[in-house]
Amino acid sequence: MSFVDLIFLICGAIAIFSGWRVFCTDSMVRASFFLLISFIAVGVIMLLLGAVYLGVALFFMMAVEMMVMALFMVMFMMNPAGLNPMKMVHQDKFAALAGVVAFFALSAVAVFGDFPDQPRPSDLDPVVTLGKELLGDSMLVFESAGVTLLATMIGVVAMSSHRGRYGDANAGSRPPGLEPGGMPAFSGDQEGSSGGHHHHHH
Amino acid sequence: MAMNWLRQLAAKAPVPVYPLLAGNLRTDIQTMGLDPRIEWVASPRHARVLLVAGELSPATDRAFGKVHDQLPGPAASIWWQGQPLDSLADGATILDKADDLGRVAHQLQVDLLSGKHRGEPALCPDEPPEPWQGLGDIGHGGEGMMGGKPYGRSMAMPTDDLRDGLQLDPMAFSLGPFCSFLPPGLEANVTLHGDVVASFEVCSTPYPSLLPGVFEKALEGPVSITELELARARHYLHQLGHALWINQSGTVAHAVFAKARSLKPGESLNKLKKQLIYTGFYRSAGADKGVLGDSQALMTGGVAARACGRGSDARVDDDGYRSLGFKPLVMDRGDAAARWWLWLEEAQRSLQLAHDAGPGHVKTSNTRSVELLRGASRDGQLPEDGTAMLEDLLPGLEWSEAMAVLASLDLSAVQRAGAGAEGTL
Amino acid sequence: MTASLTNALLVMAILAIGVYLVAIINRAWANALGHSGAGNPFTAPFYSAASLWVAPANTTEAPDAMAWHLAPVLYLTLAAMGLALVPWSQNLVPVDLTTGIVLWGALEPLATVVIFLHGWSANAHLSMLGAYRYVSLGLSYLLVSMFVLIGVALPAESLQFSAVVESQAGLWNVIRQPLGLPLFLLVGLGISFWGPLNFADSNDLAGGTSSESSGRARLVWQAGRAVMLVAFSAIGATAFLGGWLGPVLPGFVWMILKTMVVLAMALLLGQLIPRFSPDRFLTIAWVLLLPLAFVDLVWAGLEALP
Amino acid sequence: MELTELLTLLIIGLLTFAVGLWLSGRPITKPQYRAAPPWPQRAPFLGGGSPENHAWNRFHARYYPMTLLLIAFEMEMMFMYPWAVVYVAEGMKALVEMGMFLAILSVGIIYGWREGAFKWQ
Repeated sequence: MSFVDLIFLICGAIAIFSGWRVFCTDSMVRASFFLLISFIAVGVIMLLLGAVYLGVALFFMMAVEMMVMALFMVMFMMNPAGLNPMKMVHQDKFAALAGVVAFFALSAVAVFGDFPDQPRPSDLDPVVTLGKELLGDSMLVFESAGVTLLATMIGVVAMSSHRGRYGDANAGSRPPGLEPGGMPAFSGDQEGSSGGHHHHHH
Repeated sequence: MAMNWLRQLAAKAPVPVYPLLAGNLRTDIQTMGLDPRIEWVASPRHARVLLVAGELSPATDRAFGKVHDQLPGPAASIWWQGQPLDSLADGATILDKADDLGRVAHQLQVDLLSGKHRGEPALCPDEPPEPWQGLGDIGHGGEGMMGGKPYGRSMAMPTDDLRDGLQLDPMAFSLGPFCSFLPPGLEANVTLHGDVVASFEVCSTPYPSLLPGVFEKALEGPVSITELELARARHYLHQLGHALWINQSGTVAHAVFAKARSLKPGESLNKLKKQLIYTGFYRSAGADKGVLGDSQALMTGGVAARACGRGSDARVDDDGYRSLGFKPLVMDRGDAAARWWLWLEEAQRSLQLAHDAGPGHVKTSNTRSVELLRGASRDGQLPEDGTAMLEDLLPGLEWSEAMAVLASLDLSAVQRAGAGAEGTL
Repeated sequence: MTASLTNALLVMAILAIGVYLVAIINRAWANALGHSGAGNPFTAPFYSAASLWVAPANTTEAPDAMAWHLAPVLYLTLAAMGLALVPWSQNLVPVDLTTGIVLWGALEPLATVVIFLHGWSANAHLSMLGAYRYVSLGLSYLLVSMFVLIGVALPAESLQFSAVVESQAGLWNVIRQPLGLPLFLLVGLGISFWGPLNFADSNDLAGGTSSESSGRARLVWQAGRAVMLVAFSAIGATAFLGGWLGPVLPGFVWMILKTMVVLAMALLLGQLIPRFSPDRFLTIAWVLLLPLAFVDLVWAGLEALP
Repeated sequence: MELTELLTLLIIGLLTFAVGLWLSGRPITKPQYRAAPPWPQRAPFLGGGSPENHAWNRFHARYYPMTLLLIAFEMEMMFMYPWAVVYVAEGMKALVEMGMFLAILSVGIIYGWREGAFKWQ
């Protein structure tokens, strides 16, 4: 067994173990960061595969994303640190079944799939190739990704920002009616501060 | 007792001391911190020695016990200007002269490190904050996900938010009276939504500030304007230094305290002035916050009022000052930065007045109306405590802005040194 | 394998020296600015470190034990990995990764995660406030840092730090892309939460994320901050001041000198400039610094066009 | 080649981690641990005050719209790095393309700014 194999096995074990811990820990913050560890281990495996750019990019993408996920977990979840015991999984039997099926399906692909086996040409620089691709055939895809991201940004701001074009969210903002033009779904107190935002997540 | 080499090295470090102020002694503490053998720390966790400055009152015993026990042991206390608690009186280290602090603290550090001093006993009982109400072995919660007292503390329940139409879990705690970032003695119940202050309820007012001797005399009869103004300049520089420290400019603050220790009449503060402008101090955290309303400005008086454009300065009623061509300094912005700015301007002008008055030549003439360090005395009436306005001023501010605004206001009552006996002490 | 070990040991040595250097320069600046208590810059760091070493440890009522213990260690580790990317001379590059710039970009958000964990895991109010406040900063300077570093990658046609140095043989990036270094300096103060960007461990929170820790855990935390600042300075010197390039003196001497210049600048700014308000900095970072970083990138791009 | 560099990085990481663990000493953070400091020492520091509840609660991070914007923006960095490498080779075309891409995203930033997404909510 070569050194690379050893690292691969260790990282694979870390990825699976921390992925499993995500569902066992009570704390939302811990769960997010266990997921981060899992992704980092996968990133290292990508490095071993020679995908240096993708592996490293996975680190920074996932670090930011898991940080934000942890923030939102703490913002929305009651008992975010798991001070009171709770069950982190729903429909666990179905999920376990789906997991097993997915595992075997992917394993089947891995075992029976017909993979090309020619080695990477030694002078190929994946980052350069990727860059050329972005400026070549995939330019349209690339630019439309920009438009998609813009739509995401606008949607995010429109939904989450407190101060909008029509003034503060709490000044006159009401939940929408159940039917167009109908009464607000929740007729709360006069300040319009809705009390209906209990988050029954677990 | 023998120490290993690491402890010998550690003994040479400046002693990390947490200053616990049981009186309005921040100015003295700041001067004492110039001693290179000690170093003030912001949290008792970082301290080896506790300096208890002032006379503890029975009302704060519990709070004192909490802070005292939070020093990782073995730790010891030094008592200055006050009697040790009975339970700690045995072998207590008492400081007679402020200048001795470095030596005494250093000796204490050596004793603690060598094991000669075993540390002080804890004052609070060694038990969890609240009885564990739990089901599991380690005190896991009560019923449901939110109830109970997991690990000995209750969990927050949602309340309406200050700004959003959301319901949020408030973060509620009481602060003080021994916080290094609050005025000494101020105790408050604070509720935060996120890091924004949702409510700030003052539970006990800061310790009254005692008039320096020369102001005491100015209320009795004519005193030298030079002396009076030097004391004033010193005071404002110390206030400014504290604001700098809160805003993470500890080194500059230290230099300001060092300057304040040896002020000379006519000295120029231009270098400091320029430095603060160019480094953006007047645009730092909270600088544009804490604008006082009219009644708040009048209540606070002094610099805070003049920073809002309320040009009352009792010195215009004094012939001595009038002969020096005195005119009050007024600004109209009224925010924290305006008060910081005016502190420095006042200090500069006081130094100028001290110079113009010459040593002992020009004296004050009016004893009925004297401009004190905060506000004015009118017919023997001294400024009263104004911390109640914080309840209106701080909510809605982000934490660091709120702390900066607090550091721009001097709201404690003013007391004459002799009046301490019938005061709160 | 042997080469790897030698390089690793070299980085460890630089790490140790770096911590000492930060302490020396910081104290020297404090002395210069009129701080009477800073002590002898050369001996005082040892005393302070020993004092922290022998100080007893602390814990809180119900901490996230593992995260609290590991956060300072992980921060130090991230800082060391950043330091490893620095090319000290043409032949002395501990880790000459073809995607070094991307890895540095990954270390920044990972550091944010670790700093957040450090403040969060104590389950104490003031330290947690510091942690949340820091995240607003950590996520704001990230883009600025990435844009600025991509700017230096343009003329180099590579994401490798050694290639970035070689691309500056004609003219240093500090002149070609004048906006880069000032923007990057702010990033450095942010990532080690120093001075004006010390949102995590500030005085108005009684020490913020470290307000509950003492002793050796705090020593590691402070050392991590120092190493992070050194790593940042060395990367700054590499990316903008031409790294090992320079006449007469050997390459690594130039590199050390340039690193010290950036480090000294960062430390001076740290002592002089008061802390921003987090609210204000958020706006500044996105509305002022990010567009400036765009300008820097376009500038770099136009300049690099053949 | 690359794997050697990564190995060095791994060694450096592990070595620093080990040194850091040794420096930071024995963990005493577990409540069950016998040498844990007494309870009063472990209470959260509030200058003599006391908390009403655990610090670990739902926490309203006031800058949350910014984090969402960042995630959207950060996706774009994935494209920037490969672009930077081929920039000089591709010349003007690369500049125009990335300029267009950035311009599109800048609209998002400007919109966010206008709606106050970069303020404490």
